[in-house]
Amino acid sequence: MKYGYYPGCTLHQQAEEFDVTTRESARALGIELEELDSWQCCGAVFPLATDAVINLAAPFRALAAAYEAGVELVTVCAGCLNVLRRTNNLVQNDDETRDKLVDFVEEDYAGEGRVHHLLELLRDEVGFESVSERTKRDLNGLRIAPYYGCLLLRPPDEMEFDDAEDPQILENMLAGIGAHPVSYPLRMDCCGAYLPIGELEERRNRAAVAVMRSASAAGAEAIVTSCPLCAHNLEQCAQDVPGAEMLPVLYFSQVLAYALGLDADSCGLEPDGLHAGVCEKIGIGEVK
Amino acid sequence: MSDSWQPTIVAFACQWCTYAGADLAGTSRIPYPPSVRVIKVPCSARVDPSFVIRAFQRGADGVLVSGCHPGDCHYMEGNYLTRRRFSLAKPFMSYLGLEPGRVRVEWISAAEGQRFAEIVREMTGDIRALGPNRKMRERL
Amino acid sequence: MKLTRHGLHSEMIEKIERISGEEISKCYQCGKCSAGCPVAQEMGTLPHRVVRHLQLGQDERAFEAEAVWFCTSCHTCESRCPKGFDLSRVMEALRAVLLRRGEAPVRPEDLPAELFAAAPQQAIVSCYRKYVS
Amino acid sequence: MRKIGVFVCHCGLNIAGTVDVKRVAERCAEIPGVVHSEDYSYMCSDPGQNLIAEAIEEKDLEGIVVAACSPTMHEPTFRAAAEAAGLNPYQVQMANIREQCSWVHPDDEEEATRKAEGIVGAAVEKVRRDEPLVPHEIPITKKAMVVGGGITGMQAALDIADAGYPVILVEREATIGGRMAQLSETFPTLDCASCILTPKMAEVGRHPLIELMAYSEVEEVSGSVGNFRVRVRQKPTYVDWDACMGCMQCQQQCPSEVESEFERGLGTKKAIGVDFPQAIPNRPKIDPEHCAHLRGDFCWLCSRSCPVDAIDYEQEERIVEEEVGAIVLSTGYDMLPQEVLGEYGYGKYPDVIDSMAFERMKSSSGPTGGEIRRPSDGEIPKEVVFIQCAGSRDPDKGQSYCSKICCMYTAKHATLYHHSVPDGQAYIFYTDVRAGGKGYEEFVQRTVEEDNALYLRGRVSRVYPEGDKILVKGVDTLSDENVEIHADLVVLATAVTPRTDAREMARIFNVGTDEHGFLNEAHIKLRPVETTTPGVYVAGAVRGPRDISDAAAEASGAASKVAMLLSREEMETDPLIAEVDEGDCSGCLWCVAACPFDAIEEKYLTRRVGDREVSRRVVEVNVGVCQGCGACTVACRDGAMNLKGYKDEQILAEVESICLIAGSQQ
Repeated sequence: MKYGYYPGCTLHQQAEEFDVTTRESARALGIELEELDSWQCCGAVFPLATDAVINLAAPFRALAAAYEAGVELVTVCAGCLNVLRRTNNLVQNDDETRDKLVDFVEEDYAGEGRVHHLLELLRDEVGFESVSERTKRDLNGLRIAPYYGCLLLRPPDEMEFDDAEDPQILENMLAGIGAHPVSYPLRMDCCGAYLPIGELEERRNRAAVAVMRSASAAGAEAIVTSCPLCAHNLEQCAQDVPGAEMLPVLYFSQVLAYALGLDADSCGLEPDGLHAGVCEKIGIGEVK
Repeated sequence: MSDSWQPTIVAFACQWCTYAGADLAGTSRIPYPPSVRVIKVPCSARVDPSFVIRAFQRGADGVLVSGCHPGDCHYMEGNYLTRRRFSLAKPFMSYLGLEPGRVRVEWISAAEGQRFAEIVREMTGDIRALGPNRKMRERL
Repeated sequence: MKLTRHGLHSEMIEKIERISGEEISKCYQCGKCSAGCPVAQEMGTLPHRVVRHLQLGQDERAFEAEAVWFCTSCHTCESRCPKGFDLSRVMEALRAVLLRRGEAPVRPEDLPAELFAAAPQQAIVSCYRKYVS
Repeated sequence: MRKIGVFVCHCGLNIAGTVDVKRVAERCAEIPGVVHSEDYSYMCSDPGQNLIAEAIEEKDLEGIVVAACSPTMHEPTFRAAAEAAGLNPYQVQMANIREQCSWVHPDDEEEATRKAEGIVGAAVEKVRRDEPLVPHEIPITKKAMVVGGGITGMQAALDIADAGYPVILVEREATIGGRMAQLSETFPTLDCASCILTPKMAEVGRHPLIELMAYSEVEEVSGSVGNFRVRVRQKPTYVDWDACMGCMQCQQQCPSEVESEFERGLGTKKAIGVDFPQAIPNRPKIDPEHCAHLRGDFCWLCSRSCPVDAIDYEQEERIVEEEVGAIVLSTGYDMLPQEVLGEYGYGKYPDVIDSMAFERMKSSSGPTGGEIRRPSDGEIPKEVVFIQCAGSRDPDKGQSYCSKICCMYTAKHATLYHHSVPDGQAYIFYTDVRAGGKGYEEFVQRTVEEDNALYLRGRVSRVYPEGDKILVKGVDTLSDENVEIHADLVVLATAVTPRTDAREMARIFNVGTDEHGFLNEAHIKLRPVETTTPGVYVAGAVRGPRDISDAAAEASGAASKVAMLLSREEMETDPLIAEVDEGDCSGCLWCVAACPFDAIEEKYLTRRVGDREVSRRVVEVNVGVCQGCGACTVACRDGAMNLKGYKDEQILAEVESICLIAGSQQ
């Protein structure tokens, strides 16, 4: 089945490995992703003020364009998913806001489209068992701490992504590709990343440090996430967390693509750098 | 029409809620125009739409049908029947050429004396603006 | 603290309710939001207390709270709130009023360029969204 | 034309101060058929009533209108006065010229007087068409049924039986006792629950007037007050209870051990046996889901061990029909599944338990023999956190209401914990402490002052394991500090909920429910144990959360209502009910659909035409069930259905009179 792919700005810049491995994983699993023609940045943050309609224009435009093109949207960036899905809900349920957006963007769209996260497609359309059957490499029981953060899960009644207090989707995916998902209590806690750049910097890391330590204490060898902001923030921990407790941070698609047969280099795995431990454990290079 | 003209409003009031609410307006001494005449019925579900038509035929200027709030009916679901019946009856009255403002279906509880008085005040004002019912009144 | 009916129902409180879409009186101060807030330790004023200031008509006390800027809109509070009160929206409304008054604590353009160079786009856009619009 | 009398009351100046009562009386005298019309200062006084009686007797009045206050005030007074004077009490109408006239139009005497004339005129037209009515008398089945055998149902059954009436007590489980049988001690006296419950259970078991139908459920109810017919389904126990002597050899021999719901997951039970040793009736049942034999395996151990050969694997359910005059519903409550509050980790972490599990733990006959031990490793917990409002006052994920009992049982738990583990610390997170009840506040104070419980005002947001402890992240809003406690055991004060099948039961007994599913009383303040269906009463937690004291009081209240009903030989029913003219009825059954009480039934009339029988469908109103709402009258397309006292012609006559008088006044 063909989907409209919405990479989001970060995947086209700092998080290229997230983009590449997403496309490769989808291809390997028979999901056709076609990038939307001229998407704009979703705005990164869903506006919570009821009068901030202007901030909804960009996501509305992307949603309308996908609908016009006759495709359902797929994204992997937690921020994009959050903004697109909540905008779509709002357009569906709030006539006043919809009318304003229709006037402003000059696209007639009433929320008929759908927005998927790639993981949801794997769970609901492809099936994790089928993913498991198509793996080409053994992850050798690599102990991975799945990190959800906020944007995928909350608000639960709007995101409907997974159980907000006990999500399982990343765990099931990881188990399916031969990794060992590690359970740790802070996997749904906020990393503090929306305390962005600025004078508050010295204090913002504490939330991320707590997450990193929680994963590390549970015996994980790596963290995976679906959010570039989380990834950035967790990597910033390096300055505050002793080396032994600092885990490499990967996008879920990196381990997925690797298990599906993509080479380590294309997956953005660095055997000589940050990911040395991981690479050693999974024996980079051997394909079944 | 002058302000002194007193329209005649026939009010069908269920004995558990609205009739008691009208009594409460009395015991609380809340004044309202003397336009309304209350007919006590056990339940608003006892009110046949034909009673309403008869009132207009005989010269009433307005009709109020009132019972307990939905969910509070003494007979459990009588007021739901009223709601359904009058959702059909009201368009029928307009079809007969009657101004919609002359018929009101309201839920007034035994605790809402103030609300009873307010609704009578409102209806009286609205009907004064419409003038006497000449359309359906039979020449007697 | 002196309370008056005008203070309790001030225009500012109404404005915050309007922008946030939340009724301030809905909160019954159980504190579950504060108990679960991942950045509570940074907030100075705990989140439930910010709402309490608003309930008492002390909007300036709410505006002064560092919590307003430290809130990460993570929605943990809302997802566990027994009343379904969306505190993130109230915090955003407070920020919106301050921004519209021109009272941002940080001006992104004053920040050192190297911070931006290292950060992902998502962080840069978020930064502008929080401190500018 | 019927002779009508009109009596206009001054009510001192309450009416006469605004309404020209003399003019009203004079105008009414002009209405055709009104042969007597007078006014008097206080009609409700003895002299006033005498005036009425004299006029009725002297002028042979066939209907009277008393123009005075609201009928809710004095209609019974004037009806009784009329009846004493020989007039049928249903030929009395009140014209409300006080509450609905003089009191609301104080500033316009002319308009108020005109309105009063209209009101009295309409009442005259109505009373002219009032037929003399006689209440129906129906015989009463002098037997009651109590549904639900917890403390409430037991108390109600005992009170009714002690009043001398036979009672059938229907219990869904295999033993009576209900929730109270699960409890350890009771607040505020710390009486042992079993010590006060089990003697009562035994009393129920041996009371000659109480018939116990355990392991049974009501399927269907028909009939009406005084004469209900109830179909009860007796579920198969696979044990012949008449033959069984209760030796429980079978329970000892049974090899299938399963988790016990009674023990709240902390203990096990056998596939055959009783939930607890003091069960009444003291008879085992087989749980077919877990019995090896019934699941097709090769096992006859219980059957072989039974000395009286009472095991009957072939037993089937039985339907029993009973006739009773009154019914008490006391089916109690359920508890909110704590899994809905995912942040507390109930079900995931063994050391997060709910309040009922704590009760079982503290119970001397419970799975730990009364010792408080962590489920995970059996250690004695030294730091215990109690979380109140776990799903209560939580419209978002739980129940919007306060569960009422948790403040007290949590204080009790903390006290009991301190007694068991004197060097341990109890922490209680609360929203508000609600301790309204005799001795309750004092109990809570003792829990704080003598039993060292630390009350923390605020909620907990998250609970998760850290090492071998459980980290509790809460807040103390009094100090404005977040609180972290590394606990050994966490106890959730579970919200009380309606029984999951409460709405279905409400439907069977034709009783209303509130938005949550608790059964509705007829009036929340003044008729707390009655329902809108006469003869069906409610008591205890089936109405909403309440503690044992309140439940027992309601049980006795309901029992006294039942005894009042059953003490009469016959029962009078209100004659203002629906009546069908069989000649006009076309048998379309629209009225049946409109009736909220299932009071209308179809029947067939047969008559001979020539040499063959012709049968025709009509309807019949059950006079014991009809409540007189009149919904059927409006639904009737043939004009065959009418409501006595509110007939179409009466209401239309009122309408016409009002319009006519108003028109003539313009």
